[in-house]
Amino acid sequence: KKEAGDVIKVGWIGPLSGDQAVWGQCESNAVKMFFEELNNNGGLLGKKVEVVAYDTRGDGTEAVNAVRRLTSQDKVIAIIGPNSSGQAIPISSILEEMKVPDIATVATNPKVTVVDGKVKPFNFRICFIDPYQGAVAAGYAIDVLGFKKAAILYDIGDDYSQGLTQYFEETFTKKGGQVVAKEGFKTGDVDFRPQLTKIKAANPDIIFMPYYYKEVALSAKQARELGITATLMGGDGWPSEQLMTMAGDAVEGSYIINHLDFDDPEVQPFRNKYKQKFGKDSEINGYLATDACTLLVEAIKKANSFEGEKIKEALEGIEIKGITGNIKIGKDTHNPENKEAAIIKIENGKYKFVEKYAVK
Amino acid sequence: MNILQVNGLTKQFGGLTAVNDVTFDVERGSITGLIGPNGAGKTTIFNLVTGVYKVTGGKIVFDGKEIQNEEAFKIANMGITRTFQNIRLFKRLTVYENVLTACQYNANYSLFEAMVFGLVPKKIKRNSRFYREEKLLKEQAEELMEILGLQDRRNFIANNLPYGFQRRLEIARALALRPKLLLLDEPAAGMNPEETEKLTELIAFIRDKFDLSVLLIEHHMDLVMEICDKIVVLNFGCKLAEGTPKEIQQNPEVQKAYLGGGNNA
Amino acid sequence: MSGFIQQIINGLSIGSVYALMAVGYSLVYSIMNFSNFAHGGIIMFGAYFGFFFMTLYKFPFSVAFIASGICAALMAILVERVAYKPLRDRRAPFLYFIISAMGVSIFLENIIIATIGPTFRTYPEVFSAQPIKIGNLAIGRIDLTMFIISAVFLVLLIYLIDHTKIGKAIQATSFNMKASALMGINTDFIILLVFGLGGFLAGLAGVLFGMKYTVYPQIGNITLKSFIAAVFGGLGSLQGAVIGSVLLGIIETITSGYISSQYRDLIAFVLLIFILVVRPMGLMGKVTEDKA
Amino acid sequence: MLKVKNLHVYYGGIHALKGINVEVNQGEIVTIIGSNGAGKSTLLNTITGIVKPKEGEIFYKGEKLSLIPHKIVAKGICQVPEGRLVFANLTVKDNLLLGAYLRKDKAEINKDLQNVYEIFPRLKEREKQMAGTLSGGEQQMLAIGRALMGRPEIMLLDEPSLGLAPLLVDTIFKIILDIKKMGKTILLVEQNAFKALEIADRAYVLEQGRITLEGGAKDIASDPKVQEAYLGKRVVG
Amino acid sequence: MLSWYYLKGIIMLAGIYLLPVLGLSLLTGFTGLFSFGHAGFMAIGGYTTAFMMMKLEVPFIPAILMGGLFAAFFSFIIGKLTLKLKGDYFCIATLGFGEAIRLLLDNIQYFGGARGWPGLPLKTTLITVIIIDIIAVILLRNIIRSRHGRNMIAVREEELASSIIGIDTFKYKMISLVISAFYAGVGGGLLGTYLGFLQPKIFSLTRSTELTIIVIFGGLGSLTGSVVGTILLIALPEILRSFANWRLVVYGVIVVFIMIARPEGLMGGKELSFDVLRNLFRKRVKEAKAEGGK
Ligand SMILES: Nc1ncnc2c1ncn2[C@@H]1O[C@H](COP(=O)(O)OP(=O)(O)OP(=O)(O)O)[C@@H](O)[C@H]1O
Ligand SMILES: Nc1ncnc2c1ncn2[C@@H]1O[C@H](COP(=O)(O)OP(=O)(O)OP(=O)(O)O)[C@@H](O)[C@H]1O
Ligand SMILES: CC(C)C[C@H](N)C(=O)O
Ligand SMILES: [Mg+2]
Ligand SMILES: [Mg+2]
Repeated sequence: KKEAGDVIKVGWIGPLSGDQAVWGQCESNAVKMFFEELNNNGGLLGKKVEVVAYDTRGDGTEAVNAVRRLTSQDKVIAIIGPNSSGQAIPISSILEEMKVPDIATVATNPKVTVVDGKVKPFNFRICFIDPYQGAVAAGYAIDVLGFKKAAILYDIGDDYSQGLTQYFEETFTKKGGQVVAKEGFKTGDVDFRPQLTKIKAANPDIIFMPYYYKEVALSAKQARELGITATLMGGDGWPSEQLMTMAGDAVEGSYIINHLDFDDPEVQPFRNKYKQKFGKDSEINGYLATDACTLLVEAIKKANSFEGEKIKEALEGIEIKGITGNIKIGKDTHNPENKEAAIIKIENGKYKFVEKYAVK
Repeated sequence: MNILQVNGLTKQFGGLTAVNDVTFDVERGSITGLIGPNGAGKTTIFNLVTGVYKVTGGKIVFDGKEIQNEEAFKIANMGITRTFQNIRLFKRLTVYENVLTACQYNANYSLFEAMVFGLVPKKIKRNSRFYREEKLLKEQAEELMEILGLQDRRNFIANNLPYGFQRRLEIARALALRPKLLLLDEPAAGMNPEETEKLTELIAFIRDKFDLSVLLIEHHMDLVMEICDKIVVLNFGCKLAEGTPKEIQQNPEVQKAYLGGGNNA
Repeated sequence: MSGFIQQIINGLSIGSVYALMAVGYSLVYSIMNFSNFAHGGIIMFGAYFGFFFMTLYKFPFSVAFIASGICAALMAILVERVAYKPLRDRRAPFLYFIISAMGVSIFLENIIIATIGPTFRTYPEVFSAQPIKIGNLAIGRIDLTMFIISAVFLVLLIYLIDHTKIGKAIQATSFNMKASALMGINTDFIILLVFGLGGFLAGLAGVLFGMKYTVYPQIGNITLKSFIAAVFGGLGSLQGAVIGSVLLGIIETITSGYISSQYRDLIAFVLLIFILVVRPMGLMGKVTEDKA
Repeated sequence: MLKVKNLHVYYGGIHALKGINVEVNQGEIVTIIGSNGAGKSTLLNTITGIVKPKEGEIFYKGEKLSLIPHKIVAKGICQVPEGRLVFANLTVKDNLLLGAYLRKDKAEINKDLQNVYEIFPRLKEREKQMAGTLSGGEQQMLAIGRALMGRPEIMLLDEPSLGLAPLLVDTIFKIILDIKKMGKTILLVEQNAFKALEIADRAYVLEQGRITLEGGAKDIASDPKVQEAYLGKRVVG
Repeated sequence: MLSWYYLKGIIMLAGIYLLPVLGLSLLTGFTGLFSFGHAGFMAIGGYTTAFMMMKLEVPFIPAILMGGLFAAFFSFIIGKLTLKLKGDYFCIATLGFGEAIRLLLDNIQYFGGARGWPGLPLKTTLITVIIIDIIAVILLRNIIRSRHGRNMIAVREEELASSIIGIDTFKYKMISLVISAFYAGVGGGLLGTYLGFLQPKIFSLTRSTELTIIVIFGGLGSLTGSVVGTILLIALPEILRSFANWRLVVYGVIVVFIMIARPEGLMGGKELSFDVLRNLFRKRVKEAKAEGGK
């Protein structure tokens, strides 16, 4: 191939600007850190890896342009990212055309990898999918915690939030629970009191809040101000070192469905390295992006080739041990299969690992 | 036969009665003057006749049809148009574009025709209504500019024209509609006596050439007295007098309220 | 019933956030006759100023509050000089100002993202987070503060505009700069004054917003709502801006609480259209017949 | 008192004033006559700083004038602009008070206000009306009244009689003479050249951006060329 | 240097965005109405096209035309209600409309809600885009150079004066709005079948404002400006791609800079036509000859 000498390129796309920049910047940092270290340790199959990172503003059309550029101009061998389904879905036709595999970090919509029962050959992902996470949350709430009346507050304009809501509601009602209130807000809102006042009137045992930590902190605080005492529960949009500083007591006692246990010794090297290098804590995306890199590197080693199609084949069915747990990519789904969720409880302002849980 | 009849026309702004029960008519083919002190309600009457304001009371009959409270553009299309005292040109367009735009009244081709025939070979285009009418409009615009002496400044942006020329352009634009009744609001304002005289001739010429009737507001008495067949005098919104220029000039009430010693006539 | 009253309180609380932003926005509108979309960016900077003054420099709240207002005012003036004055000098139509303002707002938001980063920040606690409780009802302390500050500034500004010479000069300048200059009005100064005042209010709004919620680069987007509220109330009318804001807040909460939170904005929008159809100049806007 | 020296003004490519020299002495009425587009308004606008000259200088009381309108006004130069430019969204009274924007003497301002109301009783009646809804002539009265409120030392009048009823035209010219009697100086642009020349001390004829004639008002008025071009064939009165 | 594959993508995207920009150019540049809701019309067009193709199996071209028509229909209703409003009031109404459409789509699970609608047929090709663009430009040019276009400009310049020369101002605003919505709708349809995916998020307020920025950037009242503006402003973020997180900072600066350096936009009311080019060329030749003669 055309790679200049002994350098190969890996692409990354995601939001470096715009309202999702928090996640994108963390991912791009993690990816760069990963390959820097890899290069220092002798590279990959004898070659150095260069990371080409492009901003998408979190926008689908921009993602398409970025991927076109990565695949044709920069001739990357594979792409890590993006961080949302809205970006991951439209790029698949280009990946197919250019035969470059992509591992999405937190694009959780099932349709990123499978549409109408057909798997998209070059799209992979490292995260759980919405139905799984929604079901885990609902299952844990009703089966383990024994709550029967749930309320949901969700972001109407957000795909992730809508996905979790749907599957939480389905599982929860199937298991005999009752969703007593389901209220929506719009991306960018900061005041949730009207919805919470209504939720309060419905008197739920638990409030499911499937969205990101900024809104979580605000809505949790406002809920407590209004005198709501119900337990709060959320998904992988929650875990962040920032949540606690922002929300304080308001999230005390809440449950989170997470990819990993932050205190797991296996997680510490990355966690510390990141903090040391960038002066702040990594978001959850950093962990997943790192695992995506590991996955890619293992696949390349397994394929012993930099050719897209070979890497793609190697990815199918590959098994690795990442920081977010054991990952096995399903051949027909391109998703990590049977990835167990970590149940985390917030206690004394700390994330406390409770157990690994898979819904029955 | 009267082209315009105004009957008991009244307009109030809040508590202020700007036009109070005014009745007069404009004979077909005549030039009628509408004079009166500042704030007498002259411009307001124009605004009522052209549909810019809604009337409070009374009737306006044009060519046998009641038109009070019709929409402005409908009244214009029936054949009444005007110039504005506070000039309202299409400021950023050229003189030519101002006139050409106003000529639109004389064309009928549809939007669809415009879309289809706009850019096709001349051979096909030539037989289309679009082509014929556009050509006609352009000729009309040229002719109007010629009549009003605007040819030299055809490519001037209207806003940059000297005051006097802006007034002429207003007249040209109004004439583009081939109106049956033309309302002129102080057309000579900002013109010197020489120019005013030319304008006097022009108005008479226009009346004959375009076969229209004119209702005219003016404070230049030489102009009014020279060309008006009849004059209506307003004062504080009410009609004060009506008659031939001679009668008006000699009317003591008009002298007292408006002319002041008569040395302007 | 207590639920209903709580919802009204919620509405007032949201409304006063909109109001604080809308007043400054409307002030600039009333003189420049264009929607200053950079206002949101200034508010966001105000929030960051306050945050850093309090955390990095450990200013006491009151000092940080006023200092942020002043910094934001200077920034607004800078924006005026850089992005609007050249246009003004060329007598450009208002559309160009709007685009320039959008450019500024894109710039402001992203300069923060690119330099100090996109993460969210939380103010140290100044007002107790514990709301004032009256029976079953909860009223936030910051809400109350915001409400009072908007009201006070509204009264001050209305006094300034309607009852002082400077106010008349502001109105005159807004209508016709050339004629105002001929009256001996230093129109340049008037414009700076208005932007300064607008910016000062934006700074205060930013700090209060940051304290009530949090600080992040997209705060400016909230101004969209106050923009809508200002239009709703009648553009250029300060009273209208406040009334529009409070009403919008209440409409939003009532819709969320009693009709549907999912379709809240849709319903608010339909209502907005309805009101504009009935009153095309907004609630408090003056209806003037076009004098020909 | 006011001295315009070799003034050149361009609007883009249009050379509107081509080297104008005009002088106005203390206590004089000087009139400028010329047909549409001659550049009369341009000259006045340049003096008050609204239009920037490309070349040339303007001296006021021997001092070179700056180009910033509000500073010029502060020196006591005031213009009644063409097209009136009243503040449409303000009341009649507010318009008048803005005329006195730079003055601080409350009592005197009030006296002048009453004085203006005396000259134009119509304005008193319409004190609270929005200026934009006034009739054309009423707006013209307002524009003149507003200028009077500034108590300028020199007034630049751009067609003050425009749109006024004949009775009022007489009044206006009387007022101009009254102002002169108060020791003020006036630069008058008028289409009604006959009247203007009647009250003026000196006059300039402006044609296509150039001064073609200047001299005592009486001389100019009797110049046959001027009579033909600007006074109309039938000299009335 | 630049790979064709990548370039093709940018050209296609620019070509797609050109349609809503042209529509908006007619509305804002020629009729003087400001809209912040055109992304909403794009959304309607996109979803209608997708619905036609996926659920009713309508062929591609009729489907995008239906998308345009449906957007036009919506604009007609909105116009009926709001075209009487002036300036910013109308602008707010369109802004609200755009947001409302997005909210509605977020809630309609039949179309995938906020999670979007993947798997749309990838029908948009470079050739289709270019052909549609050319047709769109020609039609618009024809409108503008006709009495109908002049009437729109008159409405923009001075509404009252337009009505007294017999122009039904409401009708012309409506025509302009409907045509511009149609263009936006077709653009939305093409975008959907280019991405193979639709999501309400794509049609955000930012998109609407971007369209407006392009129109004004290119120059109000100039179709050439709209075309040039679209190409430049769609390409600009690509050119700036290597600036990473400074990208939008630079973008903002450039927008402000162009506005203050050339407030009338790139083309400012001027059109580049073959006549102009020819004249320019002739003038050059003449000048050259004159020079040579000396
Ligand atoms: N929209 C309005 N609101 C309030 N008053 C108005 C309005 N329009 C006109 N007026 C008042 O109605 C009266 C008549 O005004 P109009 O413009 O008809 O006078 P006019 O006869 O044309 O005077 P001029 O010769 O000075 O132009 C005036 O006193 C004016 O102030
Ligand atoms: N803003 C402008 N842009 C371009 N040209 C202008 C502008 N203003 C005036 N002109 C031109 O400058 C010349 C002088 O205009 P000016 O208005 O000074 O004339 P005037 O003597 O006052 O005429 P009038 O008696 O009609 O008021 C005219 O040819 C006019 O077209
Ligand atoms: C109203 C929107 C078009 C602009 C918004 N206020 C912003 O600052 O981005
Ligand atoms: Mg009048
Ligand atoms: Mg003049």
